[in-house]
Parts: sequence; structure tokens; C-alpha cells
Amino acid sequence: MAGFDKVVQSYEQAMAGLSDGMTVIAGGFGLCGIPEGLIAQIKTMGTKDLTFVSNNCGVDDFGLGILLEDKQVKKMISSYVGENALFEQQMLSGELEVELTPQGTLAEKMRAGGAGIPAFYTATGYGTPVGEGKEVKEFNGRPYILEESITGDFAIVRAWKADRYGNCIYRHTAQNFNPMAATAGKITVVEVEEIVEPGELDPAHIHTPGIYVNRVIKGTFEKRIERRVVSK
Amino acid sequence: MAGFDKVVQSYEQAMAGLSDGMTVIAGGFGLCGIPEGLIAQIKTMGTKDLTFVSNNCGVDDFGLGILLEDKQVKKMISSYVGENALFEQQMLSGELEVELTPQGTLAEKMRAGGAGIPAFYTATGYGTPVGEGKEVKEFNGRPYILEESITGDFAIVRAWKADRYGNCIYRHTAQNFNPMAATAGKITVVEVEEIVEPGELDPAHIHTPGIYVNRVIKGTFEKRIERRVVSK
Amino acid sequence: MALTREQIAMRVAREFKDGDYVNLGIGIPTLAANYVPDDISVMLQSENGLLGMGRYPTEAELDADMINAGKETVTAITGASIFSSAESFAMIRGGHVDFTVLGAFEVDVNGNIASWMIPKKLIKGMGGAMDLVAGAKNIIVTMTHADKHGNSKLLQECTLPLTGVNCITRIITDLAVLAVKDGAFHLTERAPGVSVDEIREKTAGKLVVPDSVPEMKL
Amino acid sequence: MALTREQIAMRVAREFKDGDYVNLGIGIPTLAANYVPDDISVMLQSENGLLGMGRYPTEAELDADMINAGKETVTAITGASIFSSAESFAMIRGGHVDFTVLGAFEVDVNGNIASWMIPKKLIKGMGGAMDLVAGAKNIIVTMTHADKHGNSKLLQECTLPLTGVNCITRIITDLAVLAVKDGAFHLTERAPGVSVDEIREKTAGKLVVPDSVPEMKL
Repeated sequence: MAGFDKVVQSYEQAMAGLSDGMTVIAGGFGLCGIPEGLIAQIKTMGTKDLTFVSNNCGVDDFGLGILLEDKQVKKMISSYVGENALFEQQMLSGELEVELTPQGTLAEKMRAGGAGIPAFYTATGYGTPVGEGKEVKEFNGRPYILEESITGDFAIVRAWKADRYGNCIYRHTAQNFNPMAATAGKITVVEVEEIVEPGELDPAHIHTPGIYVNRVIKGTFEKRIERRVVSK
Repeated sequence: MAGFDKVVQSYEQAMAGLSDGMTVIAGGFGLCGIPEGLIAQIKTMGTKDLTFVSNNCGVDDFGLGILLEDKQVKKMISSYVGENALFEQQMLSGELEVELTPQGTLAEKMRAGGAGIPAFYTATGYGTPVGEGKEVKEFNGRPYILEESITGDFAIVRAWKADRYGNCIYRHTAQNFNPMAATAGKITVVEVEEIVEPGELDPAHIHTPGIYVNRVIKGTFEKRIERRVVSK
Repeated sequence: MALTREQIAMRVAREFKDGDYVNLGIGIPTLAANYVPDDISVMLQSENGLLGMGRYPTEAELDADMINAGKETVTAITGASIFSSAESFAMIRGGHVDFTVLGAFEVDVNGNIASWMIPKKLIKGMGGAMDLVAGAKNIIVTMTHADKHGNSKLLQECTLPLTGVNCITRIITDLAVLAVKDGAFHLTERAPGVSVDEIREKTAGKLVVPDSVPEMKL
Repeated sequence: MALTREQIAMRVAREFKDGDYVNLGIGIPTLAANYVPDDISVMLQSENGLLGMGRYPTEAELDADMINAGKETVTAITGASIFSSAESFAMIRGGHVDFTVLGAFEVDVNGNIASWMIPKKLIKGMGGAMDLVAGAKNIIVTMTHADKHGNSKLLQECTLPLTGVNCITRIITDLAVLAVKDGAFHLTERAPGVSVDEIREKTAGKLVVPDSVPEMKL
């Protein structure tokens, strides 16, 4: 089954082919479940004019936020970008284009992109700035807006465990956007905490089947906590 | 957590509220993963003029096929109905209305119904009888047809294990349409092989979260094999 | 007297029924979880992919992979489930969450809500709020009745960019409980010691006041 | 001589590349799995929700909960995954399956295919065929070149209700391998011992024949 072995040995191999102007879909919610090493590799590569599709843009010095320093990001498609001062600055100065998208619509756009559904109707955003310019249609007397799907040249994903065939499972709420991102990249790269042999993951409980995955790399993670709250 | 205990003790309770003319979404693929006892209960109740949404209609003497005997089914929305002589007879005589729907479109219609998406575009069926009368729209130069979602008054589902809160897992390929069916019923009833206590199922590997489930009943299953093929 | 944040949360918690699945926004809504009556249970949905959100973790339980929609570290209750963002919003959009409680900048008499953007001032994004107001069966808005300059937040027509239209049916403020229907706010309860006149004065949109307005029970 | 079913399957199997994800329809396509060359691996997708379909089970392995899209009992290979029908068709519709091989009643020069319905005679339903032809990156149709009455199945225009339009690019029959493009069938290989004239005679749609047509390797 050599043709199905998705494991690569270096971050260079993992992100090979990424070039200026591409669209990258990134898993993660806040700093939780982000592919830290793949983001660092994009910073190292210095690729420019990238469009990122990701729920958030990290913080100033971690997550996708580190790609703002060298102005590698041209456009951001996100639901919430309030954790990042440099982001706000570049947005207000017009250096950074931002397309704010409701969180559920964003997740569904990624899923639809991966599932070959070019567009779907949703009530989310009807009558708000999000709905402006979008097709409206009534179903059972309620108006809905048409939202188009999203695909990326690359998808960067963080999983807990993957086998050599690319079958992945996620840990706790680090799952979030990662499964949808994994389906929506022309090239999907998964950075994992642990690589296991085929058969070690229960076939009925694989979150992302290997068919969606092109490359798997073992990473090491800082796993920074964004809001540390403990019980008194 | 009494308010979240979904377990019922009898099939009468499980299907209480089902009445003539309702739409029932049923999980299962062929005879695999079908809610045998819930179907038997519908036969016992003698409810009429039902619309069933299910990939198949069982065989003459098993699965949804047994509801044809007393003409309980008014309409069937399925992708494949070729295993059932009585079905063919009632269809050709006009007693049974049939809406043939591509298998992937059927699965997606159920998922969309459960997910509050009233309609989606798909290339499946464009230019064929399935696309007739449906809205067509081009995306990236390719034509797609608009398909509307499906919801049911009831959904009947077969799972392997469920906890008292209705969290379900499915066994092997008995999963099939069951997870989507579970999301798309106003009342979703799950017939399971085993009821477990909350906490026994791994939270990260629950196929159907309990929020979709209204009633859980422990069943016993014949699990008839439709095409027994063994290695020589 | 105007309610405190905790008292608003207490009043919110009295809306819940045993077996409700509830999504609580950041701020006052989150506090409501502390005041759920002893004889009922609700299950908290966190839109980043957790049904059955529990208390904050101890130091020993802290786990960067276990957070809520406010990005705070949390735990899961026994019997929780964890899933993708697409599944989470399928639940929300599909109307499976019984209650959503969220804050707002403005609500108007047509049930429109503005809660996510103040042009040129606050552009952080809507997060899951637009999906929540479009999807939940029952939505409760919690907020102060007026802003700190005394301007009413209950308007004839929202002035800020909307989060959703015709979706708010119930508002709980520091002064009152109001239903939103037929193009007006309908006063149903007032905070202990708060007069109908004060509520009337601080409600800019059309207000319908019945003959008798009982005080809230907390 | 015209190929046997097994020989058609052998020729189909030569199309696969190492690492291909493949969905095989019922009949001749399924046989192709038996002839995958030793030096490559393909992974079989069964649209009822199984990626990594294995051989048929032994008596001891028989399990009613483990079937393929043809409703036959099967096994899963090591490293398989099992999922819902929605996920399965997300893979198919989204173009993640590399190859689909399926039978047909008719194919025409525009790549249209009819494979699921003969009005008033056969109304079993399309199953997953319409999704497969709309979604897969590469589709191969396998069929006999003509029906048992000698009527060509490669037509200028399909006469039966369609399964999909403009989607078939490659046909492997008992007589030939043909590409479908630019409104014609392009003959690329012929079965050993089968003449171009016989193929021409049994092809009703426009046929383009190059100067030299090699025999198939099996």
C-alpha cells in the first residue's frame, strides 16, 4: 500500500507547492487545534499575498497572527478577528482585506466545498450586511440567502493521531474546523501529535478518512492557552 | 438529569404520536441497519397514508416491505427499490407513489433538513429526469440543480449503542443513512442493541449527539442478510 | 432598583425547563448557568463543538484542547459529546438548540437585533451570533435597558448593522422583562422597586404596558 | 475475439495507478478488483459508507452489519474507515474518488450515459450512479459493445433516460477501448483479433479511427 503512505519527513515537503497568491484553508478555533508547525513553515517560506480561510487569525505573536508581521496575508475570511492588534491595524489601513463570515456559514462553506456542493441556502445573515448582494429565496415563507462554498489550494489541519493512510482523529474541542478544512483543500496537509500504523484507529471512529488527506507530518506543539480560566 | 433521559420501555411509547398521513424518515441501507422493531410497531399500529423517506423499501417480507402488505405506504422517496415484487406491483398499479432520488442527493437532503439548510445545489441529476423542473444555476461554468431538503414528522433509526441521553454510535456499515435520519425527524426514535450509561461512550466518538434524539428503545434484531456472499 | 448582572442572570435561568439544550453567549448569559434551579437540568451547548459543557477546570485538569466558544478552558460533563463546527452549527441552524441567550447593543420593536458591529469603532466579527439568532427556537436577549449615557437600547428601529431580523421575542434587562411582538415591546415584568414610568422613559421603541405589571421573581 | 467479462475487467484494472481510490459498480466493474497488478494498490470505496473494502468474508466472519453497496457481505481491509452515507457521497460528489467504473445501457458521443431505467420495463432506481457520474474525476464505462440483438450501445444520442450528461470520457467494451471527446468516439485500442471493421459496424455513433489501432494488452 505504498501509494497510500501520506507521511512526509519535513515541513518543507509538507508545504511544498505553496506559492504566492494561493488560498489556504486552516483548521483551528482561536489558538485551539491550530497546525502550529505548518503556519511556522509558511512564515519561513515567506509566501505572500495569501488568502486565509480560518475562523480566527490567531493573536499577535501566535497562530496565523505571525504571518501578519511580514504582511504575508492579503485577505482573511473569518468569523471573529478581535484578538489581534496588528490585524486591526492592517485592516483599518486597508493593507488587509477582511471578509467577515458567520461562524456556522463558514463551517458549512468549507464542508460544501469539500463535498462538491457549490452553494446552499441559509437563514443566517439574511437582512444583515452579510446578506447584502446575495440571492434571496423563500422556503416555507421564510427568506434565506444563497452562500457559495469555499475550497483552497491548500488546507492545513491539526489532528491528534493519523495513520499512514491519512485517517485522522482529533482530540477534544481541538476538532472544531479541522475536519471541514481537511475536505476542502486541493492539497490537504495534516500536522499530528502522533503517527500510528493502519489498523490502530477504529474504522468506525475515524473523523477524517484518509481519502481527503495528501500529506501527514508529525509535529510538536506548544498548545498555548488563550484564556486560562480555572475553577475556584 | 432526568429531563435528558430518553429511554422508553415499550414500542407503543416509542412510536406514540405517529398518525395517518405523516412523513417518516428511516435509516438503513437494504436490510442493513434498519430499525426492525419500530417498523414492526408501525405495522401493528396500522397507520395509513404514510410517506417514507428511505434509501430502499426492504424486501417483500422484511424491512419496510412489510408495510406494503396492508397498503400503509402512500409514497416512497428512495434511490433504489428493485428488491421488492409487491413494491413494483403497487407502483405500476398507481397505488404507490414513488419519488426516485439519487442516493447521495437523498443523504444530503436528510442532512440539510436536519441542519436547517432548506436547499442546496448539486451536479447530480442535471440533464436527467431527476433534474426536470428544478432550478438550474451555473457555478464556475458547470450547471447544477437546486435540491430541497427533507424533514420528517418522525425519524426511525437503528443504532448499536445509545446512552440515556440519546448519544448514539453505529456498528460497521449499519451506520449508512442512520445519522442523517436522526437529525431530520421532528420526533427521532432510536432502536438500539444496547443501552449504556452516560459516560460509557467516548465523547469524541459519538456519531449522533443526543440533542437530535427524543426516544431510545432497546430492541432485539433478526439482522437478516440480504446477499450472503462468502470467500471461497 | 435596577438588577445587577447576577440578578439578570438569575431571572434568565428561571426561563429554562428541565431537559433544555441551551447556548449561552459571553457575559451575563454565561452567568445564568450558575442559577439553574436545583430541580431541573439543562445541557449547555458551546458552538465550537461541545454539547454538555461543564465547569471550569482545576489546575490539574487544564487542557489546551478543551475550550469553550469564549476560548476559555472548560471541562465536559459526563455524557457530553464533542464534534466539528459544521455539526455544531447543524444543531444550531437546524433548530435543535432550545434556547439561546445572548447580549445585544440594540433590539427593536420588530425583533431585529444589533450585537456585533459598531462601524469605525468595533469590528471584531459576528462569530456564531448570526447563526444562533437565525437558528434557535427561543432567543432571549439580556442587556442593560439603557447605555451608560442613558440612551435606550430598546428602539423603534435599530441603528447599528443587524445581527438578525424578526428573531427576538424576549428581552430581559436590568429593569424589565419584555415580549417583542406585533411591532411593539410588551412589558410583562418589572425589576423589584422599578416603576413602570422609569421603564417607559428608558424605552425608545413603542411600549405596550398592561394594567398590572408584576415584579420579577428571582 | 470479443473479450470475456473477466478480460474486460483485466483491461479495466490496467487503468489504475498506485494510490487510486476507486469505486466499482456491480457486475464487470467489481471483477476488476481481482486483476489489480501486484505492484500497485488501490483502495476500494463502497458508497454505502466504507473506504477500504476487502474480500468477501469467511463463514466465521459473516456479519449482517458489514455489507457493500451491492448489499453483499464483505470485510474491511486494515486501515479502512466507515462512515455515513452523507460523508460517503461528500467524497464522491466532491471529486475525492479518483476512479469510478460502472456499467451502462447506452453511451453517446457527447459523453452522456443511460444506465438506470428502461421505461415501462425496469424501474429499480438510480442508486448512487447519478452521484458517481457527476462526482468522480475519471469515469470508465464497461459494457458489451452491442446488446444481444446486435444493436450498438455506443450511440450518436442516448435514447433511454440519462444518468448523467457530458461525463463519460472512456469506455472499455468487449471489442475496444474508446475515448469520448469532441462529439465522437475515438478508437484507441481493439480487443485481440477484433478488426476495426467489426468495431465500426457495431458503433452507431460517430467513430474516429486513427491510422493504427493497437491491440489491447491484458
